Amino acid sequence: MSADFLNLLEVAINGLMAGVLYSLVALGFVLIFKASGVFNYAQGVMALFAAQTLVGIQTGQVPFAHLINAIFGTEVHYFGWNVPALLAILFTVLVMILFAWIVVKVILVRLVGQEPIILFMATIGLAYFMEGFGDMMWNSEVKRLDVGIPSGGSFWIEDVTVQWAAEGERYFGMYVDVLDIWATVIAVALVASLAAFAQYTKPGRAMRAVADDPTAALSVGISLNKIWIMVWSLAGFVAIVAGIMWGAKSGVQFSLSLIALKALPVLMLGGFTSISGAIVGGLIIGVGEKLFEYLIGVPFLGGATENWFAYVLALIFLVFRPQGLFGEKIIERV
Amino acid sequence: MKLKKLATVSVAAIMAASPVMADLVFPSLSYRTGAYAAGGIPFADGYADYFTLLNQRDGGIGGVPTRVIECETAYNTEKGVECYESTKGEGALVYQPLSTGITYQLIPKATADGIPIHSMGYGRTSAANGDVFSNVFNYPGNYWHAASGIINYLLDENNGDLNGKNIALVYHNSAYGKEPIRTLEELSAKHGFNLTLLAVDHPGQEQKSQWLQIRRERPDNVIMWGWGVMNPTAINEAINIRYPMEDFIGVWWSGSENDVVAAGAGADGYKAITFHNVGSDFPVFDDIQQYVVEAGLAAGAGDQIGTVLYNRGLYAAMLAAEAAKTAQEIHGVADITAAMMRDGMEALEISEEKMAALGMPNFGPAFTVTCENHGGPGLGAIQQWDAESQTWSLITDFMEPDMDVIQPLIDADSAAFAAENNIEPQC
Amino acid sequence: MNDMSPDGYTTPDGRQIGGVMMEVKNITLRFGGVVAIKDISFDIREGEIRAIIGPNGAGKSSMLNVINGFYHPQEGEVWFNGAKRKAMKPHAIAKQGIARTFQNIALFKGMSTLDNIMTGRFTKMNAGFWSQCLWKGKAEQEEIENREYVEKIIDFLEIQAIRKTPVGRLPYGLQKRVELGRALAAEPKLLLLDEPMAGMNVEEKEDMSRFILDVNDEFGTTIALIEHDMGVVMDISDRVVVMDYGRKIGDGTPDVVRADPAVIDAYLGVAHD
Amino acid sequence: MFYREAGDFKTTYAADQQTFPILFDRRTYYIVLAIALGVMPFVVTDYITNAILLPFLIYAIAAIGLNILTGYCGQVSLGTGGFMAVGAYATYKLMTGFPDLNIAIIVVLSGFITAGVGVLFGLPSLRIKGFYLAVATLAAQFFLVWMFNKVSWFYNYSASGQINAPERTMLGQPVTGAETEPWVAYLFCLAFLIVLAVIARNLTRGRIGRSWMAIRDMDIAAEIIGVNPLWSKLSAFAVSSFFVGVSGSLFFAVYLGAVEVGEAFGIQKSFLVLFMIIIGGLGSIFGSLAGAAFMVLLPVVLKLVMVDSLGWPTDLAAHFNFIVVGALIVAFLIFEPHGLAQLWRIAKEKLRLWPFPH
Repeated sequence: MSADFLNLLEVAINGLMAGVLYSLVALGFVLIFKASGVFNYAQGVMALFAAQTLVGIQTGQVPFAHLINAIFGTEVHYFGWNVPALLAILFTVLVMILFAWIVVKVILVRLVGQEPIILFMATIGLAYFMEGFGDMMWNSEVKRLDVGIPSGGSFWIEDVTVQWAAEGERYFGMYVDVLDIWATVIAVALVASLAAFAQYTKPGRAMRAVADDPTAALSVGISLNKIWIMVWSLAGFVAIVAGIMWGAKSGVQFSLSLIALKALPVLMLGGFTSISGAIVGGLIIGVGEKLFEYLIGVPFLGGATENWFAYVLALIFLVFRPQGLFGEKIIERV
Repeated sequence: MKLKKLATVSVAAIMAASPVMADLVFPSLSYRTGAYAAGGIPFADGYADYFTLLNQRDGGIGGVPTRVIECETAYNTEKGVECYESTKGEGALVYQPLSTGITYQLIPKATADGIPIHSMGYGRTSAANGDVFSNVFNYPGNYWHAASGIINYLLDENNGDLNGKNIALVYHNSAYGKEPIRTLEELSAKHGFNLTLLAVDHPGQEQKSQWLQIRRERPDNVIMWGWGVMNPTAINEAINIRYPMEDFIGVWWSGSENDVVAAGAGADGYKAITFHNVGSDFPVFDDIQQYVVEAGLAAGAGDQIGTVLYNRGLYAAMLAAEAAKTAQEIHGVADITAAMMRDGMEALEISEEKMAALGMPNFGPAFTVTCENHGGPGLGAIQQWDAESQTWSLITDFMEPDMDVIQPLIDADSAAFAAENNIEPQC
Repeated sequence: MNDMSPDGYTTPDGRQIGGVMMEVKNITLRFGGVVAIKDISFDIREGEIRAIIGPNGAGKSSMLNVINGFYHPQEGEVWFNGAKRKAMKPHAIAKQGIARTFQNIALFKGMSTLDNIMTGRFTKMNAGFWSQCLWKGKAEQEEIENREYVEKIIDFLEIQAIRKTPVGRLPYGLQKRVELGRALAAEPKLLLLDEPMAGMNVEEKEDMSRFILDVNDEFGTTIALIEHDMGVVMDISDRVVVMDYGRKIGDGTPDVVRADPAVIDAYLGVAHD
Repeated sequence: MFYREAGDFKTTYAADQQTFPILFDRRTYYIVLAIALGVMPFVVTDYITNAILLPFLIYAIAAIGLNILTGYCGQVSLGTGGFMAVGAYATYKLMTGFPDLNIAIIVVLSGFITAGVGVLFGLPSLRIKGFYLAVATLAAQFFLVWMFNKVSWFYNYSASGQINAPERTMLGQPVTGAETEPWVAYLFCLAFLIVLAVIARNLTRGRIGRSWMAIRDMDIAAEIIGVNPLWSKLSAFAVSSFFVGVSGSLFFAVYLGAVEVGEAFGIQKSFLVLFMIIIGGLGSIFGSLAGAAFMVLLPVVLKLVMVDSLGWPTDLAAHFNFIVVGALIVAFLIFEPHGLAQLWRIAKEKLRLWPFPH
């Protein structure tokens, strides 16, 4: 094989794995949208908040230390203990469940029946609130997140692939990050278990019932509030996983919240209600933006096209197929 | 302890209200929040602590107490304007805008108001031409100096020959990141190396593609113009693709502890150019410990003291204080104005002896400022990270940049600005 | 009904009905594999009140949507004012003088009664953009003239008191009335009413019937209306088309239709709400 | 009873259709206008102008623009920052390309250029609706910012990509550049705001405005009434973008004087303007002004209270700013979807009945 082809393959594979992470975030959106009709812009900030909380608990940070110090003139920063990663994740899950409960009880129940766009804007407000709240609770410094997932390029893949290149070519083997492989494995496992949860468990079935027909679900005694709390908790859990993956790559800091922006075009492509759409959409965008940057962006456009490529792709796609990849054709009625 | 600080602040506020008490006002446009907070906090701490030290130890500068007014910009231009307008009436002597955007923004405003700007190692590079930019100073070095300094270092490493070498620039896709490109292009023509430009979009946590390209092309050296989260991400990616850290050199905004600590042992050997010394092995730090930290007056939590960016804040404060002293000497007035401060900055002379006397021997290069040259000599040294001891150390002396290449660029750019804005040469 | 003279006929209560204004010929409309309308033809004559009735899902609303251009049938032709109509957008059809109301009220909820009806005058106004920017010249003058016409409709429908009320706050019956007003504001040649009495109580139905008859009488507007409930409709319409499962099963004066065995079998015979 | 409408009878439709049908409102409006034009220019300082008034006036124009598109026509846009950038860069190119052209004309031309770009990105709105469209407008946001950063023609090939507004005068007074007197900058922006607000009001109360609202409330019914959705939506995009373009132009030329696209016109700007109209009130010109004033003043007030009075660190104040804005957005959407404008109306109702609430 020629080195050019192998390079292309490498770009595509890395795009694929980036796509898996986009799918993961998009999945959080889809869950909430299906069950409560809310397009949750705050999903990205939830990932940031989850990662902040995880690190904060792990390193024994005092919550609101800064505020406490400013008001009482104290100098508290750390409790002075370290919590093992698994336990810390468990605590974080509890925090996210509490968060879900608050969001549903304080915001969602009061916005029932509002137009989707109003709900969308409310979640933008929620995102702002959480960004400030998270920073105040855990401070805004860049933090290192380490739950023991290995990272770095895989030597084994490099050694194997370097032999594929034709004789005499300048080729150094294929680069695949171990962290990305782990992220892919975990994301796939998470998606599978969510699908299984929805399919085979009682709360999962209730969730699907609400998604299909809220009124009918209500009439058979399913509590809408409980289902909402559950999906928001699930989305919070997805946020934790996404936060860990992204946090392990580039530290826990505000830009984690921007992954929401990556997930939006994925949703436009895949449709807001389809789990498989989120996955396929994520993969298309991941591969598409990396290949575009490699083949067209860098050689002809001066690079850095990844920020807008996904949006423009989704936009063009939507103009021709407004219902998305997996959405049903919309028949307008009057 | 904080209560005491609160008391000091309110006392300061009361003092500010009464016009009788003279003081020297040094506004600090800090950013303790936002995307770049991690870099902004230590700088602001260092800047504030030095003035606190002067007040506590020497009773101010020339007997006049100093006052630092901190204003949060969050690295945002609009907030920077608000900060500038709200502090300039307090008798501000000199502004450290601490962001390229805010600097560009303040250059005409501050010039019209007669207040000097000190954009130390950032801002508008061609402001080094004092003939055009009467109120802007960017000594002791600017971005083009840095670019040239790095290339000079690489020349040294390669026995003076970069012909045919491949050098990649990974840069923050903003005004700041684009600064070195033209200089590097000139230098690549002069020395015959190939330059690859790799833009990374704000905030910079997404740069896998760029590093895969570096991995494929294996440039001999990678230069980085990054800031904020872009730095640790880049170093992490470089480690991931096993790019040799020794061949990876950052500008001075890509060479702090924030950038390398997270990467652990892998970052060992990473280099960056700098215009001031590193570490806390200077007498002045004992004084800071004694007069500032132990007195409970430290601006931060105290854990940043001696870090690269803290030292940079300290250094900026020292240069400002020395310029104020110079101004006092020139004008024979203790309570100087912004205009006098400007004259002090233009006549600033930093010598080895002076720095030693301040407890900061060899903290930065010795230099003098003139009316024509507001940029200083642009000396830069290379610092290297030792992951085991978690310290930076200088591995070269402060070296000269290639002014043959830089000066024409500065002249051309400032001439364009002068023509656009009808500025008469002041010297 | 082909025994009628092409120039029109006289109704039992003595009104003179004119020639054919609108004619649909062999309309077939499909959604994917579902056939909503199959091979339907009928005509609407100038000045008459024409009803289309049928049980739920018979394809009545689809028929209305074809007439005002919202759906484009796969087969068949629509003739209006003696010419075959090309496939055109609903807003272009509105300009030709066809207005309608909706089964589930489609008022502009964020606007007041007055503004809703003023919007109905959209096709009657044509001041230029710059004139509108400055509220000078034609725009201002036009606004006042049309306001006068709208006030006439408001008086006619007896909704003066709710002129400035946002329509979202009005009770159902009044909303229906405002919607009728909005359609009337366009001074339509042909007015389509989609279940104008659905969900109303007897009193409201009577009010609405009166308005429909008055509109026909005072403005001379031709009216085509849909109902699934035969009651009142039979009293006010001149001719009736009966639909079932997308087909036409009867057509004629109320008396003829009532007596039609096919209609009785398919429609009246079926117990329904 | 200082606020009343009783006894204020209208005898013509023209009188009933004016902007402030109630005499008291009309008087208040003229008094505010008189103060803004006649008194303020003599009292404004550098700080008041540059920190509060200019951003308020300029954001108010942008907010009116976005409100036309989102509040009146129902098309949510997250591309405001990108369109402001178009206005700013158009201004820069016109200023440097035609140094003799009057600055006011340049600002207006920049508005038209932005309107053209807005129409281009508005085209998908014909097929894409709701938040699909909102997300689609992000394409405009990111693409435009990327383009202005990448294509060096837009910044005259300067080394850093920063653009600077050279000095331009009007009636002998500098309007842009460092020598600008605060009162000149203030009056210049105020004039634009007043003219544009009046135009916005005229458009929204007339035929075209009703067609926008019709599209917003029920697009299918609007079409069946005769409103051409293509024309209606695109005209909303054009007018809205014109406003946003003018505000971007003033933002660059008069307010900041130097900008960098990614920093000044990023996605945060789009959200900021969106927040202004949510808090101020969707579908209300007055709300746009109120929202802009609120969002400009809030950080200043928080800073005054927390940093200057309480002596808290500045970062806490910044975090509080996020928390307060976020909480307010949610609260307004829950309790008062029509924003500050509606609160003001309610307050007036109360005043009208005062002191006899029954």
